[in-house]
Amino acid sequence: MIEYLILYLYTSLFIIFAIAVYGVVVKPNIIKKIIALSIAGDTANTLIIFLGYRLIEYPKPPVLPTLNPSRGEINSFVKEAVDPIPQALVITAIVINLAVVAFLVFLSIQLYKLYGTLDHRKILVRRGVGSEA
Amino acid sequence: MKLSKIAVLTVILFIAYILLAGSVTAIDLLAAAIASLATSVIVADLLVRDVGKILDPKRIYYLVRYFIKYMFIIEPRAHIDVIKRIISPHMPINPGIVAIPYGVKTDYAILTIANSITNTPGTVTVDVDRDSKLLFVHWIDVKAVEPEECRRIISREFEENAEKIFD
Amino acid sequence: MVFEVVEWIIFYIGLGLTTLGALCDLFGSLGLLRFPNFYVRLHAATVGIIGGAVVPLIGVGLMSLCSSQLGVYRFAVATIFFLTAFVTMIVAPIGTHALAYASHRGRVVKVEPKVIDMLEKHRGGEK
Amino acid sequence: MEKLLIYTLLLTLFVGGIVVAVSFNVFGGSPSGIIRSLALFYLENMYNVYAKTFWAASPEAVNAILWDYRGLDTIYETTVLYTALIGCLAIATGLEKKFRPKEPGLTIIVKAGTRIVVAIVILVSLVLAFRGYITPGGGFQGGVAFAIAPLLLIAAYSWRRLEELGFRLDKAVLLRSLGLAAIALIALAPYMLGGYILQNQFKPWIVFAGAPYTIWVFYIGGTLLFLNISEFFVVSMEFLMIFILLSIIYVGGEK
Amino acid sequence: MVMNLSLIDQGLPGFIVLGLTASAFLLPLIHYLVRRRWVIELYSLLVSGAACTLSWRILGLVRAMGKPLVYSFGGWPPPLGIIYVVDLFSGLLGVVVSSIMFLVIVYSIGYMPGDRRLYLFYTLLLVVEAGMLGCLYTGDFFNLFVMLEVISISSYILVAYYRGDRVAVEASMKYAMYGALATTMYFTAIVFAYGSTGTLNMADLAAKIQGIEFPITNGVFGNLHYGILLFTALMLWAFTFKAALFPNHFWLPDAHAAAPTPVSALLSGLVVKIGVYAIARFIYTIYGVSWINQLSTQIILILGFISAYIGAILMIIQSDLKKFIACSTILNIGYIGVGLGIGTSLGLAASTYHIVNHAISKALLFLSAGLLIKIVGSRNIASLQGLGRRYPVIGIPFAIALLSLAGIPPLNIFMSKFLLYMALIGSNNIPLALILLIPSIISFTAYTRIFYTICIKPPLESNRNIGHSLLNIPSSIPIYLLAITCILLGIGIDYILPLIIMPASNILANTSIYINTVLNYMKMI
Amino acid sequence: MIDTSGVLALYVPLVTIVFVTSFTLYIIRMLKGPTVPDMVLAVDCLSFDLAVFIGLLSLLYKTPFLALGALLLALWAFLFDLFIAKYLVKKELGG
Repeated sequence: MIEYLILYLYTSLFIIFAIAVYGVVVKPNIIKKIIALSIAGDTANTLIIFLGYRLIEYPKPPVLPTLNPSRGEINSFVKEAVDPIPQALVITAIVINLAVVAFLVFLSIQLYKLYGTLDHRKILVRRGVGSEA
Repeated sequence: MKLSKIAVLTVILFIAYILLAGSVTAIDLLAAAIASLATSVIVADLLVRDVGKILDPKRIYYLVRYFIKYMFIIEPRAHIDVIKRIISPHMPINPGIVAIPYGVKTDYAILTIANSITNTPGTVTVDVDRDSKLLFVHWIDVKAVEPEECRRIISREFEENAEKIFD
Repeated sequence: MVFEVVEWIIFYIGLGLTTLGALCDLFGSLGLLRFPNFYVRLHAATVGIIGGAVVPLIGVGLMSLCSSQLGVYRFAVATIFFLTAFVTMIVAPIGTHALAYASHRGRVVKVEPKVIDMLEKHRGGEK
Repeated sequence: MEKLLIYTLLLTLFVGGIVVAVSFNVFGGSPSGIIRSLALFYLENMYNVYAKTFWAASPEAVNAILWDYRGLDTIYETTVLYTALIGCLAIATGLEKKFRPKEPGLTIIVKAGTRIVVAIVILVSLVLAFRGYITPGGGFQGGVAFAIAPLLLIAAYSWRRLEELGFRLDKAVLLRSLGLAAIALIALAPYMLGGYILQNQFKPWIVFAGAPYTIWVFYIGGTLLFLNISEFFVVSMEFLMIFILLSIIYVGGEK
Repeated sequence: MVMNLSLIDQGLPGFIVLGLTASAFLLPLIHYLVRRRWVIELYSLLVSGAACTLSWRILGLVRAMGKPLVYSFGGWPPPLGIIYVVDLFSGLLGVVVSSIMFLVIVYSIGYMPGDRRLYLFYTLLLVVEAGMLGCLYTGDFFNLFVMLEVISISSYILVAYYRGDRVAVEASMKYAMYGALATTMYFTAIVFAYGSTGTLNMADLAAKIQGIEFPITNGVFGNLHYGILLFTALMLWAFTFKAALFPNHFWLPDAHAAAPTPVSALLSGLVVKIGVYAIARFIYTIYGVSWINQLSTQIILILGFISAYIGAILMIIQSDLKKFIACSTILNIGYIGVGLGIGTSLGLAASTYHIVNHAISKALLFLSAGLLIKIVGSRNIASLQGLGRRYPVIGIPFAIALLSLAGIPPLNIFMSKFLLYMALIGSNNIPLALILLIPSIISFTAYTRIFYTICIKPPLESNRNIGHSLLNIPSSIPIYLLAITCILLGIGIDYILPLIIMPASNILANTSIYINTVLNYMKMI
Repeated sequence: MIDTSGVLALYVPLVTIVFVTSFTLYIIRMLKGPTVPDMVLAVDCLSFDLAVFIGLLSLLYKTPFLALGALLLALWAFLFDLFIAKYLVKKELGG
C-alpha cells in the first residue's frame, strides 16, 4: 500500500515538473512563464524534502528539544529524526528561486514599459524578429 | 511622551516574547529585552496614541468582561442562528445592506465595533464612512431598515462596551 | 493527584472545543457551498473561521497545555496557539471586511438577492 | 516551432526517465525507515555533548548545517539575493516615481487592525531569528516573517506612508550592507586569527580555539547566534527593499 | 615535491572568493559614503588586482606542490563540509578568469558612461568574478549550484544594464528565463545524485563511481547506475545551457550582443567557459574511466560538431558586428566540445588550450570592437567600414583578434585548432577531421569579410570627419596587453604546452589523484 | 503530568475525517467560485482551518515546533485578503 502511495507521489511530482517546464517553454505570457518557473523550482524542492522523510510511525523534526541531552535522548533522537540535509539544501534553493523570481518580475515590469505588452509573440513582432502569424 | 509609550510596550512585548519562546534561560531574557525594545521603538508611534489608557485597570476589566460575554453568549447565539439557516432545506435568507450610525471616536473603538459585527455570523461590515459616522453592514436577515432601529438590534451592546474600553 | 484530574478536565474541555470547531467547520463549508451569493457566503465563512478556527485553536491550546509529551515547550506551544487564536480573531474579520468592501467598491459582485442596499444609496446620494 | 519540438522531445525523455528512476529504485527506496549515513552522522554529532570532536554546538540540525557544516552555501545564497536586489536597483535607480495622493489605502478598520498585527509580526520574526540555533527558525526564516509587516503596511496604507514610518529604501540599503559586512567579518575572522574560514567550534586538529559556545551564563552556540542575527538584518531589509521597489510605479524612461 | 603549506596559504582560494564577495558587499556602502566616481573605480581596480595576484600565487602553489590543493571550510573533513579543491586545470582557468576580469575592469573605466548606477555595475562585475572563481575552485557539487546561480543572476542583470534598450531587456529576459530553468534542472540533478549516493562531495561521488570506499558515507544508498545516468542527463542540460552548446545555444547571440561591451567580453570570454569547465570536470575527473564517461563524451562530441556548424552558419548571415562576434562564440564552444569529446589526452590538451586562447582572443575582439562601435555609434558592419584603417591604434589589435580567431598560422587559435585536428587524426577519426574542416572554412570566409570591410576598405564619407578625441588610454591598455598575449601564446606554444597546458589537461583526466588527495587530506585531519 | 498521546492517537484520526471533508467542500467552492472574492474567501477559510490542523498534527506527532507555522499561516492568509482587496479597489498595489 505505502509503496503505491510513494510511487504515486513521485509520479505526480514529476508530472508537475514536466508541466512546469512545458509552461516555461510554450506559454506566451511572460508572467505565466515566471509562475511556471517557480512551480518547477518548488517541485524540485518538494522532491528532495520528500526524499529526506523517514517512514516510521512518528518521525521527529531534526531538532533536539533540550539543551542538556542525556546519551539515551541523543540515541532515540537519532533513531527518530528525519534527514536534515535536504531541508538545509531546500532553504538555499528557495532563496535562490526567490531571488531569481524577484528579479524576473522586476525585469518584466521594465519589459512592459518598453514594449507595452507581456506577450512574447507580440514582443518579438515589435522587435522586428517574428511575424504576426 | 514617546519614552513612556516605548517603556509600556516593551514590558508587554517582553512578556509576550518569553511566553512565545517558552524558556527563561539567561540568553532568552537578554534576547527578549533586546527584541521587545527594538519592536516597540519601531511600532510605538504607529500603535499607541495615549499610554494612560493601556494602564487603566478599569478599561482592562471591561475588556475582559466584554470578551467573555461576547465569546460565551453572543457568538454561540449567532452561530446557531446561521447554522440553522445553512442546514434548513429551503434556506430562509433575507439579505440586504443596512446603515448603522455609531458614536465612538477612536480608531480602535471603531475596529472593535466593526470586528464584533463581522465576527458574529449573520452580519458583516462592508464599509465605514467616517464623515457621516455610518457603518454599512450586510445583514443576512434584514429585520429593520431604519438606521437607529438597526443600531438597537445589532450593535448597541458592542458600542457601549467599545466606548467604555477605548474612548 | 487532584492536579492530574484538573489537567484531564482541561484536556477534555479542549477536546470538546476542538470537536465543536470541527462541526462548525463542516457547517461553514456546507454553507459556503449552498448560499447563492458572495455576500451571503461571507456569513457562512464567518462560521467557518470563528467557529471553525478560533474555537478549535483555543481547544488545541488547552490540549497542548496538558500534554506532557510535548516536553518543556508545551507552555510555549499553548501560548502560540492562543496567540494564533487571538490573531485570527483580529485578522479574519478584517480580511472578510476588506473583501466585502473591495467587491462592493470595485463592483465585482452584485448585491443580489437583496432587500435593501443602503450603501449604494449613500454613494449615489453623494454623487 | 523547432524549439518547441526539441523541448517536447526532451520533456518526454525526462518523464520516461522518471518512470525508469522510480521503477529501478534510484533513491534506494526512500522515504523508508532508514536515512543516509551522512545525515545520521550529522544527527549524532551536531550536539553530542559527550564527544565534541565533530560537534557544531547547535541542537538544531538544519541551522547547524546551514551555518556551520555548509556555511559557505548560505553565504552565497545571501549573495544571490543581494545580487538580485542590486539588479532591481540597477533597473529602478534614477527613474521618476508616480504617486496618487488622493485617498490611498483601504478603510479605517483595516488600518487600525494592521497596526496591531504589525507589532505581533515583528515580535514573532525576532523570536524566530534569535532562537534559530535552538528551535526551528533562523535568520532567513525570521527575515521572511518580518517581511509580512511592510507588506501589510503597503496594502493597508501605501508605500509613501511606509517611508514616512521609517521603513525607507536608503536606510534598508545601509542596514543590509552592515549585516552583510558582519557576516563577511564573522566568516573571515577565524582565518585571520589562524583558523579555518567560517570555523565555529574548536577542532582537535588545529590550534585555533574556535568561538566559545557560552559567554558566562549565556548559551550562544558559537558564531551561530551572531550569524543568524546578521542574516535576519540582511534578509528582512532585502525583502523590504523588494517590496518598496515593486510597489512603486516608475514612470518615464532614460534620456 | 610534496611540501606542507601553512594554513594561510591553504586558505587562499577561499579567501579570494570570500574576499571578492565581501568587497562587493562593501561597494554600495562606499558609494553611500563617498559619492565620487574615481573612488569606486579605484576600489574595484584594487580589489580585482589583488584577486588576480592571489590567483597567480595559487597556481604557483599548486604547481610547486605537484598535487591538488585542498581546503576545507570550517575545518570540516570532506563529506561533512564544503571543500575547495584546486588542481592545475582549475588553477589555470582561475588565472585566466581573474586576469581578464582585471583587464575588463581597467577597460570599463575608460568605456562606461558615468551615471548614478555605475557603482552597481562594478559591484556586479566583482560578484561575477567571485562566482566564477568559486565555480572553478569548488569541490562540492551543491556549492557549484550556488556559485553557478551567483554567476547567472549577475550576468542576467549585466545584460539588462542598458535598461532603456528594448533588445537588451528582451535578451536578458530570455536568458534569465531559460537560464533559471537550466539551473533548476541542475538542482533536480543534485536531487538524483544525493538520492542515489547520499553525498554532495565531488571526490566522494567519484569514489562511489569507481567503487572506492569513502569514510562516513559508506557505500551507495540507491541504484548508482540509474542515478548517475539521470544526474548526467540533467547536468548536461544545465551546463550545455551555460556553455551555449547546441540545443541550448539560442539565447547567446542576443544576450551577448545587447550587453555593454565589457560585459560582452566577460560573458563570451569567461562565463561560457564555466559551463565547459563543469562539463569537463564532471565527465573526466568525476566519472573517470567508466561507462558513463564513454556515453557522455560521445554526446558532447556530437553536440560539439553541431554547434560548430550552427555557429559558422549563423556567422555568415550577421550584419551586426557584436552579434557576429557572439555567434563566433558558438562555433568555438563547438570546437572545445569536440576536443572534450575525443577523449584522448591530446584532445583534452587541445580543448584546454582552446579555452584559454578563445577567452583571450574573444575578449580582445569584443573590447576593440566596442571602441570602434563607440566611435561611430552603430553596430552595423556596413557603417563601420574602413574604421580600422582610419584609427590604426584600435585597428591593429582588432585585426590581430580577427586574424587569430580566423586561424591564421602564427597566432594562438591556429595552434589550438591544429592540436584539435591532430587529436582527431590521432584517434583514427580522419573523416571527422574533414567534417570539422567545413565550419572552419565557412567561418574563415566570414572573418575575412569583416576584416576586409573594416580594416582594408577605405572609410565611409560619414566616418572621415570624426576626430581622435574619443580615444582613451585606460581602454587601450588592456587591448594591447591582450593582443600581445595572443601573439605570445601563438609563438610560444612549444614552451607553454609542456609547461602548463599538458599537465593541466592530464590532471583533469586523472581521477585517482583527485580522490586520493581528498582522502589523504581527510587522514591528515 | 499526564500523557495524553493515547487519547490523541484515537481522537485525531477521527476529527481528521471531519476536517478533510470540510477542506474538500472549501476546495470545491474555490474551484467553482464564480467570482474572484469567492475563491479568495474559500482559500481564506482553508488557511485558517489548516492552522488548526497543524495544531492537531503537532499534538499527534509530539513535536512542539509546528506551532509557529500555524501563526504565520494565519498571517499570510490575512495578507492575501488585503492584497486582493487592494487590487480590486485600486487596480494597483503600492499606492
